[in-house]
This record gives sequence, C-alpha cells and structure tokens, in this order.
Amino acid sequence: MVEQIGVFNYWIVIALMMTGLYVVISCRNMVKKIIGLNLFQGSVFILYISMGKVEGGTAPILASDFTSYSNPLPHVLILTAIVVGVATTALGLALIVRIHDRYGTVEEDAIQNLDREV
Amino acid sequence: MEAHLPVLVVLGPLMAAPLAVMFANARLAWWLAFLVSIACAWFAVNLLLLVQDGGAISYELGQWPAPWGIELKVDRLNAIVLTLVSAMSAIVLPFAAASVSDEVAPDRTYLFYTCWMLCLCGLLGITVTGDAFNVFVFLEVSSLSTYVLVSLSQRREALVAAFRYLIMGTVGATFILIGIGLIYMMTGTLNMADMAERIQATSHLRPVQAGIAFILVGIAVKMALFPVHMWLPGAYTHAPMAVTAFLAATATKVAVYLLVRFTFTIFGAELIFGTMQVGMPLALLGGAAALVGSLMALSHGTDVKRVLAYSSLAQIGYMAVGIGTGMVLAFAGALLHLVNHAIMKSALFMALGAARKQGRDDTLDPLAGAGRRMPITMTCFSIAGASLVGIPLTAGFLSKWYLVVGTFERGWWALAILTIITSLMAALYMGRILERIWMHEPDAGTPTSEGSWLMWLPLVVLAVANLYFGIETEFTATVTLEAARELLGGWKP
Amino acid sequence: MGHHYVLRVVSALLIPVILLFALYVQFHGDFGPGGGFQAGVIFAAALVLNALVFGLENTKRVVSPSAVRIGAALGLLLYAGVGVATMLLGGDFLAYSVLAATAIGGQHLGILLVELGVGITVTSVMVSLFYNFAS
Amino acid sequence: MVSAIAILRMPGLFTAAMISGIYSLVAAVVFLVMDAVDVAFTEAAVGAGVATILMLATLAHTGVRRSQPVPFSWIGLLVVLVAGAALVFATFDMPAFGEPLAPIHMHVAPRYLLESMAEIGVPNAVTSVLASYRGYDTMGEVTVIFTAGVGVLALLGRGRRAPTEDVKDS
Repeated sequence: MVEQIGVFNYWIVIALMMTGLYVVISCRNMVKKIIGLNLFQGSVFILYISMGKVEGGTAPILASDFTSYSNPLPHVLILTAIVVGVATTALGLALIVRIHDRYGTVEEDAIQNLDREV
Repeated sequence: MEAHLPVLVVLGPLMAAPLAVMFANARLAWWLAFLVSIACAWFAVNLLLLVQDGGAISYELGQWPAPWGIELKVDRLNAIVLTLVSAMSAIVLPFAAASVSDEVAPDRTYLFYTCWMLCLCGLLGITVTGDAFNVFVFLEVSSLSTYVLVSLSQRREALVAAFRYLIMGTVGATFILIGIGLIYMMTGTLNMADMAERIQATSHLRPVQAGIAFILVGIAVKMALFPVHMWLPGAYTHAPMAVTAFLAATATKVAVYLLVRFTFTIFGAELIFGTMQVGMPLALLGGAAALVGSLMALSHGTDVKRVLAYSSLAQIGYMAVGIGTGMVLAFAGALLHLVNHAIMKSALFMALGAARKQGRDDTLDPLAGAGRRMPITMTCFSIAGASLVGIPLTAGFLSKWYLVVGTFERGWWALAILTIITSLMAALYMGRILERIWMHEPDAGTPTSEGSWLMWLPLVVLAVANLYFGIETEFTATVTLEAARELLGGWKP
Repeated sequence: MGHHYVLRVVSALLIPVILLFALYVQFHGDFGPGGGFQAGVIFAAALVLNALVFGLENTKRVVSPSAVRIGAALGLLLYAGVGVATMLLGGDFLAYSVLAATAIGGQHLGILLVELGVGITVTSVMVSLFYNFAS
Repeated sequence: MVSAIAILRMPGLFTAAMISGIYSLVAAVVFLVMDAVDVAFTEAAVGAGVATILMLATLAHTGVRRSQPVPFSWIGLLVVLVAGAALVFATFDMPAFGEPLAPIHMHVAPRYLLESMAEIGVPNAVTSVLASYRGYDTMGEVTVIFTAGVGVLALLGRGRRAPTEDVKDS
C-alpha cells in the first residue's frame, strides 16, 4: 500500500501547512493566530516524520528480532521541535492574557484603533 | 581550559541564568549577567586570537565525531561575531543597571536579567555552532527570551509589539526548520561542513533548492529585511531602552551572520550566485529596504526612537546589498558595517535613553537643547550619529565606502547611487535631531544634568570605538577583507 | 469542584498511580518510548489534577511556586552540570563515557542524570505554567 | 484530517481550541503509524494536552469566546500559494514515501542503528540519539522550556493585576 502513496502524502502535509500559515497571516484574532501557528508547526513535524519512515521498518527500539528500523534522527529533531513549539505557544498565550488585561480585546483591529486614540 | 573555549562561551550564560532564577535577587542577577558577559567576551577574544593564528577550531560535543554528534566550529567570521555580541552585552549592561528601574517592574528585574542572559546564550549558541538543526534550537532560545525582554517594558504597546514579533519570528524560524528539513532529506546530514560537501552533488535537486529558498526567507524575517521587517520598528520602539540598545547591536547582526554562514559556508557562492541567481534579488531587496527605511525615518521626525529603528532597517538593507553583490570589496563592506552599525546604533539608543531618563517629563522632548545640559552624552550621540551618516574619520565611513565602491565595481550603479542618496537622507534626519540638540534653547523638558556614570561611561566607550575604527582602519579592513575573500572562495560574478 | 465526593476519591486513588506511571516513563526511556519530557508532563498532570480537584491553594501549599521556580532552574543546572563534570573528568562537554569505569556504564549514568534533569525542569515549568495561567 | 482544518475557520474560539487539540491527537496517531512512538507519546501529551489546556485557560481568562471570521487576505493567499508551490515543486524530486534507500537513511543514521548498542548500550535508539549523540540539542531544548517558564512567570506572575497606569506615548 505504501508504494502507491509515493509523494502524495507530502502533498497533504503541504496543504495542512499552508492552511495553518494562511490562518497565521490573515486572521486578526490573536488566539486564532496561535492556533494557526500550532497547525503550521504541527504539519512541519509530520513532514519530518514522514521522511524518517522506512517501508517495512519498525520503531527504532533495537531488538534482535528486527533488522529494519525507521530513522531515529527525525524523531529526535521533532521531539525537540514539539517542545519548542509548546514553549512558544505558552509564551504567546501569556502575552495574549496580558494584552487582554490592558486593552480589553484580542482583536488586532480593535487594538490598532485603541492605540491610535492615545 | 583553552580546548573548551567554544562550549564555555555558551555554557556561561546558560548556567548563570538558572542561578539567577534560583536566588531571585535583582542585584545578584545583574552581577551574574555582567560577569558572564565579561567572561564570554574574554573567551571570544581568546578564540579570535586562536583562529587568527591557527585556522578554524572544531569542538566535538560528547566526543562524538562530526556528522553523528554536534560540532561547534569557530573560524574568523564567527569569532568576530562572538566578540561583538558578548562585548556589546557587557557594555550595555551597566546602562541597563541605571535605566531599567524606570521601565521594568522591580519584582521582575531579576527575570529581566535572566532573559538577558538566555538571549545572550542563544545568540552565542547560534553563532558558535556547526550544526544546522542546532541553529534552530538556539535561535528559539534567543527569540523566546527576546519576546519577553521586549514585553517587559510596562507600556501596553510593548505587549502587542512582542506578540507581533513572536508570530513573525516563529513563522521565520519554522521556515528555517522546513528548509533544513528539505536539505536534510536529500543530504542525510545536519552538520554544516558535511552538508556543504554533499549539497554540491545534490544541488540540482528540487528539494534542495526549495530548502535553500525557505532558509533564506526565514533568515530574512529574522534579520528584518524589507518586506518582512514589520516586527522591527514596533519592537525597537516599545522595548525598554537597554533592550533596544542590546538588540539593535546583536539580534539582527546574528541573523545577518546566519545569512552569510548559510550562503557561503554551506551553500557556496557558486550555487547561490551562479546557479540560483539569488544575488540580484537580495541586493534589490536591500536597496528597497534602505530606501523605505530612510523615508520612514525621515517621516518620523519627532519620535527619535522610531527614527533610529527605521534607520536600522536601512542599515540592514546596506548589508543585504553588500552580500548580494558577491564582490569581495562590497561583501567586506557589509561585514564591516555589521560591526560598525552595532557600535553606532547601540550608542545612539543609549544616549537617547540617558536623555529620557534625565528628562523631567515623558511627554516633552528631552533632546531640545540637551547639548548644553548633558555635554558628554550628547557629544557621544553626535559622534555615533556622524558615524551612522558615514562621515569620514568615523567608523561608518569606511564600511559605506567599501559598499559603494564594491557595488559600482559590480556594475550595479543604480544601487550604489541609491546607497549614497539614502546616506544623504540619513544626514538629513540625523542633522535635524542634532540641530535640536545643539542649537535649541533648553526648555522645560530638557534634562538638567548628566546622568550617572553608569550611563555615560558605556557611551564614551562606544563613541571612542566609533572614532578609533574610523581613524585606525588598517586592522579592521584587513580582517574583513580576508574574511570576505575566504568566504567567497574565489567566486567572481 | 471540591464537593464532588466521587471525584475526590477517584482522584485520590488516581494521583499516586499517575505519579508512579510518570516515574516509570522517566526511567524506562532506555527501553521503550519515554524519557524526561514525557515523564515531566505526566508528573505535572498529576499535580494539575490535584489542583483541579482539591483546589489550587491546597496544591500550592504542597508544591509552592518558589519551589517550582527553583526546580526549573535545578533541572537545567543538573543537565549542564553533567556536562561540566565530564569536562572536569577530562572529556569533552557531555561526553558521558568518562563518568564511570566503562564507557557503557558512563553513558548509562550520563543519560540517566540528564533525563532526570529534563524531567525536573519540564515538571516544574509545566506546573509553573499552570499556576500562572490559573491564578 | 483536512476536515479538521475546515472547521478551524469557525468563529467559536472554544471549538477551534478543541479542534486544534484533536488535530494534535490525530497527528500523534499518524506519528505512531510512522513508527515514531516517542514523538507520538510527546505530541499526545504536549500538543494535545498541555497546549490545549493553556488555550482553554487563556480563553477562560480573557472571556473571549468568538472571533471575527477569518478575513480574506490577498497577501496571505499570495504567500501561501508561493510557499505551497515551492513545496509541491520540491516534492517532485523527493524519494517516495517509505523508500528505504533514500539518502536520509544512507548517511549518519545507520550508525545510530548499528553501533549505538555497542557504544551506548541503550535499546531505544531515539533515547541514545536524544541524550547522547545530540545531547547538546536537548540541553538547548531544556533551555527553551526554561525560557518559556521564566517568560510566563515574568508576564503572568504574582502582582500582574496590580493597577499599572498605562504609560502615555512619549
């Protein structure tokens, strides 16, 4: 089954990635921007893991009864990237909470108007 | 000790930061940050001396040989950047000690210095590493701490600026991550030197070319190159003054370093300028950045901090022009400008901060007539301003001279003329500020006296550096020319 | 939620199990999936559950915010400290092999300590995030 | 999975947050299918768990429930199309999914699989790469987490609600 997938599964990943990126760029609501960012990064993770997959391989936990494993290096990189991603999310959300404290809104347009009034 | 220098540069701030958090004491945190910056500067200078004599140094972390483990690699280029970053941190910190009390809540001050150390750690980590993925990790260390530093000023606009910076910065970093992933996919390695070797055989493959494009775009976001510069003016304007002075001197410079590192060491001049023809668009964007930055700076005549922020945009543009030409002379000019711009812009921001701190009211212009009340600070401001314009006998002259001559040599005379025109615009906006400082009568908002020595001493150091590097050009010129020649590796357009 | 009797009893039973599972994940990372990050998150989840059911203030009395702050710092220091130890013992930074008589033993010890550092920092930071977002 | 994204355009932020959590869970399953057990575990715990909880906490704090619908943006579309086209362009030279002879499996990685038992003695290759071969990266990663902790403490720590006057533009 895997042979037929070819590069098709990369295309799905790209579509997901671009959806996320579009939300980040065009959405004016800050919470949604963060959600979009998560989506964008999440699909990059899938891209990495996809390239590590070996047809017929198993998880890279070495044991004598298997000979073919998936590539562990992308896994390690993505473990790091996931943690980095959640750190960014936490910081972004903390900023949103503070912005809401000071402005009373999390919509970029409303904030721009408030800034202009000052 | 000497053998461990590359890792010690990163380790110092990395270990000092948790110590500062543990003791939760602002004074102790400041001392830790200051001492660690001095130590890092000392390590960096030693590294610079080592690589001047003995070529590049490689350090294998965990004793794993290079493509399997992570390697730190120091050559002439990043030794210069290491020295610059850690020295700027050490110079700006005394200023921070005097100025943050007005801008950062007292119970947050120790966290402020912790983030400062983490930012320093990240920047040095990016610079010293020889591994492409490791760049991403330390990029995020420095970015996250930068967002916090920007947001810690108590103005609410700072929060929004930090948020915008966070969004753009993360998108940029993710672009770099995608790019590294694509190249890794085709080369199977993450080590920079190994990648450089293997990329030559695979450079015709589309994933590699797309990967290069993604990395370049991601770095452009990080260095605030037009048209992806939108985070910079807000972040610089609303951040605490010391942070602006530090970031202007380091963060974008490290991004420019990354551009140089990826372009020349990993991809190679031949691939970037020959096959992919990136040079021209890069230089054009640089030219556009110079123009837009200067125009914006001119149009923000009264808000000096914003003027200086937009001028940073233009300076980044010059560096992009210099790198884009692919000529030794212009490229050396760009490298030189990287260092020069750090010392001049940081001095300008600090002088402005000192004036604001001494000024009596936030709403009044603290600079009008300030020359008579704060002669030391304002003399330093003027020297750095002259350097920014590129007046002979200041550091800024040499780098711009190289840039203009190099761009002419390349035959891109329009860009060279644009560089000259935008420099004249800089003369205009700086002249306007200087006129206000020296010619106006002091009024109600003008500071009554010089600030504490903590504020003017760093300024004097930087002003003297601006003059020194403007008069004694031999050393800097040779080092940057050598570095440029080495990086270009004989490539000619 | 403090007066939901069922919730309290079930949580009281569950929390020790979750903590135990976290420890298992922490130290079993060598053989199966798991390690400091996952263990840290699970450990923090147990504390968060405790806070949700028995009240934030009660949990803060057990694990104080300043303990969490110091924990986060200690974990990172432990990680970097292992690296410093290897340098003092004559190896490169993070070259665990010098930590024990044999290279394999050293690697085992080094990985154990480093993962412990990761676990401590991740637990502390996660709990700290929760405290800060919840109050 | 694509359907999960379509719903992201919903105005309800609560729903959007939950769906982003579901997306993470689905991603975790995908990782599992692709043999990345450690990553799946982490994504489920961190992406689906922590990130979602933080989002809900933020929503609870701000009391914001709905957002303006995503406006149409030419710049966004342009960026997405260019970037997407570049990536699709890249896929044409990519090795097929699961191809065991792809360059990524030929260089560097074999040593982790073949030698790590002798060099490190830990069966889980991910652990040995994470903690030993690339231990420096992991230290950087712990630093990132630490930075986030410090940052959130600085932003939301005690005393946040204390009335701070909005400093005027100077």
